Amino acid sequence: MDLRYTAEEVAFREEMRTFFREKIPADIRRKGAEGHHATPEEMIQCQRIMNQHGLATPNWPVEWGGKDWSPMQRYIYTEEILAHDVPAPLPFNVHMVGPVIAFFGTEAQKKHFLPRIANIDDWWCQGFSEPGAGSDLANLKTRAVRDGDHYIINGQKTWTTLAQVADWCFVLARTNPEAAKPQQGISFILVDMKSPGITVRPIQLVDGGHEVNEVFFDDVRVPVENLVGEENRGWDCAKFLLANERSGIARVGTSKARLRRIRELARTVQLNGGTMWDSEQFRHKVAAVEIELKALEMTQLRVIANERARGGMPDPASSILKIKGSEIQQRTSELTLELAGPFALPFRDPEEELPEGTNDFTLGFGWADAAAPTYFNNRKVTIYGGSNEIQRNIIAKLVLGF
Amino acid sequence: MDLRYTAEEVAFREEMRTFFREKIPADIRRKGAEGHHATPEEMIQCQRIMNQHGLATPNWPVEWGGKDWSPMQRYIYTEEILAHDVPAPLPFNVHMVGPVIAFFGTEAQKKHFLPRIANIDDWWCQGFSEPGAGSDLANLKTRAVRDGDHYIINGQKTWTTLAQVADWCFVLARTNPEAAKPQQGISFILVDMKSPGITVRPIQLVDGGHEVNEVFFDDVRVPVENLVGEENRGWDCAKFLLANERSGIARVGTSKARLRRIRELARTVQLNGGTMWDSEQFRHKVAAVEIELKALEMTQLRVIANERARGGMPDPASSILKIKGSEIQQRTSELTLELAGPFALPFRDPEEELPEGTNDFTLGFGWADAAAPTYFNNRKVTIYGGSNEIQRNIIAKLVLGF
Amino acid sequence: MDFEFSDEQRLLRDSVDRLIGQAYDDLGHRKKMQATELGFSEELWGKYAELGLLALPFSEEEGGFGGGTVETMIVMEAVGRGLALEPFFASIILGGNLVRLGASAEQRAELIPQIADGSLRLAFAHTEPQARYDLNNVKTFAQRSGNGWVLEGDKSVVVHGDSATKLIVSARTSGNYNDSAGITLFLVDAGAPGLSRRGFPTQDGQRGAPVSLARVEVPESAVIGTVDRGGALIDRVGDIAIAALSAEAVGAMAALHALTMEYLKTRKQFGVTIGSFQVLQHRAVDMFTALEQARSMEYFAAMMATAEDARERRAAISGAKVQINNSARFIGQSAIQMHGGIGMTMEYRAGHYFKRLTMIESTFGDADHHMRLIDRAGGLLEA
Amino acid sequence: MDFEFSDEQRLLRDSVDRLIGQAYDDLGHRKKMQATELGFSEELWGKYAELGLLALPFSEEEGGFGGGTVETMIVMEAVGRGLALEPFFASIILGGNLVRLGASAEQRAELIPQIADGSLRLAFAHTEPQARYDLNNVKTFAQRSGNGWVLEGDKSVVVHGDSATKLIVSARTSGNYNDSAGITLFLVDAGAPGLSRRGFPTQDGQRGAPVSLARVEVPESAVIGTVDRGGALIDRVGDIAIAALSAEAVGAMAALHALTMEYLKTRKQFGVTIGSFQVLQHRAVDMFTALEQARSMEYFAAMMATAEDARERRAAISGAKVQINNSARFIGQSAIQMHGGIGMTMEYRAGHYFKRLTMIESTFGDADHHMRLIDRAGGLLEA
Repeated sequence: MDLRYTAEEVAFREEMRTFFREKIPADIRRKGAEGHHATPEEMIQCQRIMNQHGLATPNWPVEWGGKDWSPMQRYIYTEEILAHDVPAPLPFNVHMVGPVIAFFGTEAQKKHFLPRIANIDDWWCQGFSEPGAGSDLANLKTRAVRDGDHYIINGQKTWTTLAQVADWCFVLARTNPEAAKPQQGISFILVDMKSPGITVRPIQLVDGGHEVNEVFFDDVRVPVENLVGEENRGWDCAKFLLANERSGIARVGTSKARLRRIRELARTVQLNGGTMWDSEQFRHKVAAVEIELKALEMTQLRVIANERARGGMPDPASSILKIKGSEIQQRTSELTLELAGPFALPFRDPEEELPEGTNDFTLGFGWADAAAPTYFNNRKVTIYGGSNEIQRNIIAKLVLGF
Repeated sequence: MDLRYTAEEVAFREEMRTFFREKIPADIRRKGAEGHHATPEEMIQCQRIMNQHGLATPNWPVEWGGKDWSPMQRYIYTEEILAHDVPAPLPFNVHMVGPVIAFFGTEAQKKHFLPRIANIDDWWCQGFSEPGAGSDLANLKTRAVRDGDHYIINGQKTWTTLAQVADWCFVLARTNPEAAKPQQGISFILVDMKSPGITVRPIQLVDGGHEVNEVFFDDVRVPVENLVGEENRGWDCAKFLLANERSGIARVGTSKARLRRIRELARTVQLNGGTMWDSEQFRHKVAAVEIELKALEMTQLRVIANERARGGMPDPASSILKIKGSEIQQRTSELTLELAGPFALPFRDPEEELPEGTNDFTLGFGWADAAAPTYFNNRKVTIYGGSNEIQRNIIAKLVLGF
Repeated sequence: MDFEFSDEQRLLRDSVDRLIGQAYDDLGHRKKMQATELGFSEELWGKYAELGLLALPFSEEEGGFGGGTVETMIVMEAVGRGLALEPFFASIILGGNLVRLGASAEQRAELIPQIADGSLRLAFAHTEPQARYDLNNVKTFAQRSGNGWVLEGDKSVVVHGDSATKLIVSARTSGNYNDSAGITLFLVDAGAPGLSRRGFPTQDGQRGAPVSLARVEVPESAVIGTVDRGGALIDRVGDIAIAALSAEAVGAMAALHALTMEYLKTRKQFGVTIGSFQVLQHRAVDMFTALEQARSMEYFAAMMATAEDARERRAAISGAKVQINNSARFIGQSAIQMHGGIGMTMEYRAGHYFKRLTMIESTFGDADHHMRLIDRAGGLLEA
Repeated sequence: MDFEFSDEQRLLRDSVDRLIGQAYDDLGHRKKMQATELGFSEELWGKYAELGLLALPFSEEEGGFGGGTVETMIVMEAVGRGLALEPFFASIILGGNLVRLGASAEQRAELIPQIADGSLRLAFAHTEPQARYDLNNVKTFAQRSGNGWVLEGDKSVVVHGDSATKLIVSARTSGNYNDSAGITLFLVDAGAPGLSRRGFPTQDGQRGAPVSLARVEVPESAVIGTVDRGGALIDRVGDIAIAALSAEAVGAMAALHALTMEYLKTRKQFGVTIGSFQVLQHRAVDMFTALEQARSMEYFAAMMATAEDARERRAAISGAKVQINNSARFIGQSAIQMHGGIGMTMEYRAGHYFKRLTMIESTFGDADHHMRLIDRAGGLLEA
């Protein structure tokens, strides 16, 4: 047992830090630090910089541009992205459809899609959730019917993130409605978003932003070569993808960056002639979150360090990462909101640029604009990817053996 | 809507306060304030004082020594008992077996038992819970078999409070094991604790005290005239009794008295050259409990004030009194424990009197002796009388309509 | 003690509920109103006037409704339930009570009829960037000049400040920036030269504006109350405002709880209604508990908002605000969590309640602020 | 970074577990040991010595076991799991480390063999009534007298102070009662004239004693470490002690969680095992989460207990103590609640774990105390 970073790990961390600080534009990182979303253009710009340096897809197989990193290196890479407010490589590309194609796809699919995915030449979105199938994904209703060399897709997806800018969508659709279990008879199909019959309808979220959509499929024709893996075995792809999605799920880096920011900002917010940071009450609240976050970071490190020793069997402690990580993330958004206090009230349309000279609207606190929207938006982190209630059900069953 | 006490209510409260302050021995009240249990002798002494003044059994029918008080008067009476650290009249006598006999009993039973119950000439204990029937009371196994003019009782009761000093026990026993539902076929029987075949075995609780017992019935013969109500209809008595038990269940007065005491004591506990009361952190914790308690007090008052208007239908808000009241009570015990800090460590056997001149053992804080035992003991308040989980099940079903 | 409404109070509740309920049942209509320049329905404002609501705080002798804190509670609960956008809180609760308690007989005679018929809308231009929740922290200053005063300073978040026809402006006429003494209130025309404001939408769909005062001249008769004594008036009205906000919050919480109950009983997953899951049932029970505790403190606030003992009133009102805030946060977050995705969208009422409740939390002081006030007042135990 | 135990560490864990497990599986036997004058089993103490546990902190060159913080963690987890009564913490963790880090070469040569073979049992007579959790708050004083010192003062809760054969006593030799500088440590024979003590049982079944020093004379050679510099030594050993207590707490929490899981899966009510209720399952999951978070901070404390950067060490160790305390309280209370009545009795292990965990909370500082220390150290973020 040796509980410190090795010299190699420290050097690697330094390398990552230097890269992100020097290569990713400072104004984009600053925007992230203030709680504002990066634009799609900015996200593409950052991912391409990383891709140029071979750092966009380290989790992929080496032959397709991945890195043979240790779990600890991957962890450090992810955390440093988050901690430096770098827009992360698009997860739909890099953590979802890319690995699925690399593992299940044909050689032709790999050659065509993977380089474009890595360089975000195609922007991907995820066609999984449906109005009646959220946490209960296997209950999905979207149909894909074989018609010669094509599938004809009909149905509706929802909560589709940034479908409005996406070029492609990976869709779970039912190809055999007669299958014995709901998980059987589902296929994983790649769909060009420019196909006729696709309608994207925005869903406005409580933060006022346009992040997710409903996507309607109305007799959408897709060539059969866009099937990934075997027909009716799409659930395998989905499970593989969901397992991949968990990496970095604790978002320790995000919460660290936020807490650091809260400490800085609190020194600028006036309170009783001093600042918020003079309030022991507030400092204790921040410290209480720091303690939980430090514990979570150690938990994350335990899981990673044990990964190889356990021969791929997941550490039971890994199951708490999502629950605790999402709770802490929400807590940091609450603290920022409390800090902003009355200045969180004004709403600024995220789609609108501020006219010149109206900075007074933000009442002197640019970051305060984002405090309430971030708090509202972050309610999602305990809902999506399997709500925290579902997570508890899973731990009860798989870890505690109920 | 008029949210203030009426002049009559204020006068009544004053009358109660004066009575408890002047008639109940100050040393007994002080002991209670410090968190120490009154002895059975002291409890008897106090109840007899109240009974002499007609104040031991106000909840009973007027003809049997009760008072025709309004719900608000009853509430004030109960709260003032708690707030003045007066040992309350024995609930097993006054709130349980007394009302059951007054409502279901024969004239002979009433005449014989009620005056003795009121004056605590007989000390009663409750024979309900069994090892396999706690929250699931109807599952009880103790049998009473008719044999001429007697029942022969066999079985085991548990969690029987102060059985070691009790003269009588009211027992739920199964008289018809063939009944269609478990609630049917149960009878409510009065048992003399001196009967041959009764064995009382103490259960030592985590606070080190001897408060509860197991009671074994081995061919115990009880005359049939000790049956209360109809044979096999004992569940009616039990339900009636449990409904009665709820009065004062929020224990607002207890929590108020404790918080008052915490405020006083905190000024005597040294911290960093000052006292604990100089710590804003600690004061805020106390105030946070005060807020919840004030809200609960108002909830209690709403329930009581609405009782007549609702024509006996319980106010839905009444259902939260047990949950919130027990949580607050536990919270006050935690605060006292935190206040005692390192001085809570020494254990003093509650059965042993301290030898003269060893007061230094208590390290100068007599009350600190009781801090940990009270905290340990108070874990029970969210368990007994239907655990808080059961309470939530009931509210979900009866109030929220799940 | 009596917690039942009188027949008149029941009548008031029913008519306000009907009015606001009809107007706001349709979220689409609400969105349309939000997008107008005023940010609310002027027509509906007229109907508030017809019902007498705009005259609520004023005595019947002065042509008012003669409502007390209980009537205020009844109306504000309906506002909360309905997610109403009209400036009832800004104009009537704040503006109206400042006039009622501060204005001279002459001023009242002039202003009350205009407030009551809806032609005059007030806003309270008070909070400044450095003040946070401290009601005595005022840097905007007023200097005597000839027969009147000149005002200079910046007010930050003035709720409904963009649509008000007159503003009540607090300014320092003596003392230090955070002294309770030395604050004076002035009635200022929204169109006064030197006064500028620019409306913005707020997170909860209402409107607000920063207000700048650059050498704004007002006559002596613009003073509301006594020169240098505005602080005490602001405190009193602040406490009435907190009681009113508590009622609005309870209205919103009760509606949100009911909405969540309905959702739990109809939404199916894994082949059963999600309300059949015990953890969701228990969370719904905890929401119910939080709601009832908040309601109790709403009543307590109504009872204590006009209490004379300043220490008791302070502790009581601040205690109510802490409970309301805690309950609002728990109920809001739980409702969104149990709704899942749909609760995150603007097409559904739950999210709107959540946002309004969140903003109520930071109106007239967050929980930490009021914990400090309770502490200074010596606690709530004997209140 | 590597969280796996080495083969030696695994061996240590297995043998300690076996030793303590066998001795304490039977609660009745534990109760008997409690009732003895020592309050623990001298025979078992001998077996600790045989295993080398009593030499744990000392280097191999000095005849010790050469254990570091990880080995300490392993032994203390077993102590926690087993509810062991022996004074391992008092005598070896506190006493042993004070000797290891403070004593002169001569003193070490004399004391270590006696500690290692179990013939010398130490206790740390430090805390005073006014000190609460402040390690620098010492009023007991020592004055030079001839070739030695005279000690005078009262120590309050000295854990295992009644059975120790020698006490390490802190006393003020200069400065104010709460200065870090000016504290000196002395090794005092338990039988020294003027020293009186009277044992009491503690809430968790162990033993403690107040210790009075009335003109107790000791020679110059009794000084442990440097005169006036005892404060820093106490701080260092205090941090090692907190890391050790964290491990004991994690051992107890893990055992209590396992016990609760077993109960949930076997106890029936309403015809089903109570573990089939979703709310109890989720609470068990939350206990598991609290346990894993505590374990992570146990490791963090082990890693940081000997860090050189005083600020980082302070924040880290205090952070660990807060997490341990919070987890201990949640797990302890939840375990009792889910057990129901049986958890409240002394005949069952759950209540004993609960009591020990509760007492660990207030040993070497409660959560509030450590929150203040973290705050003073500038937070835990960069630790």
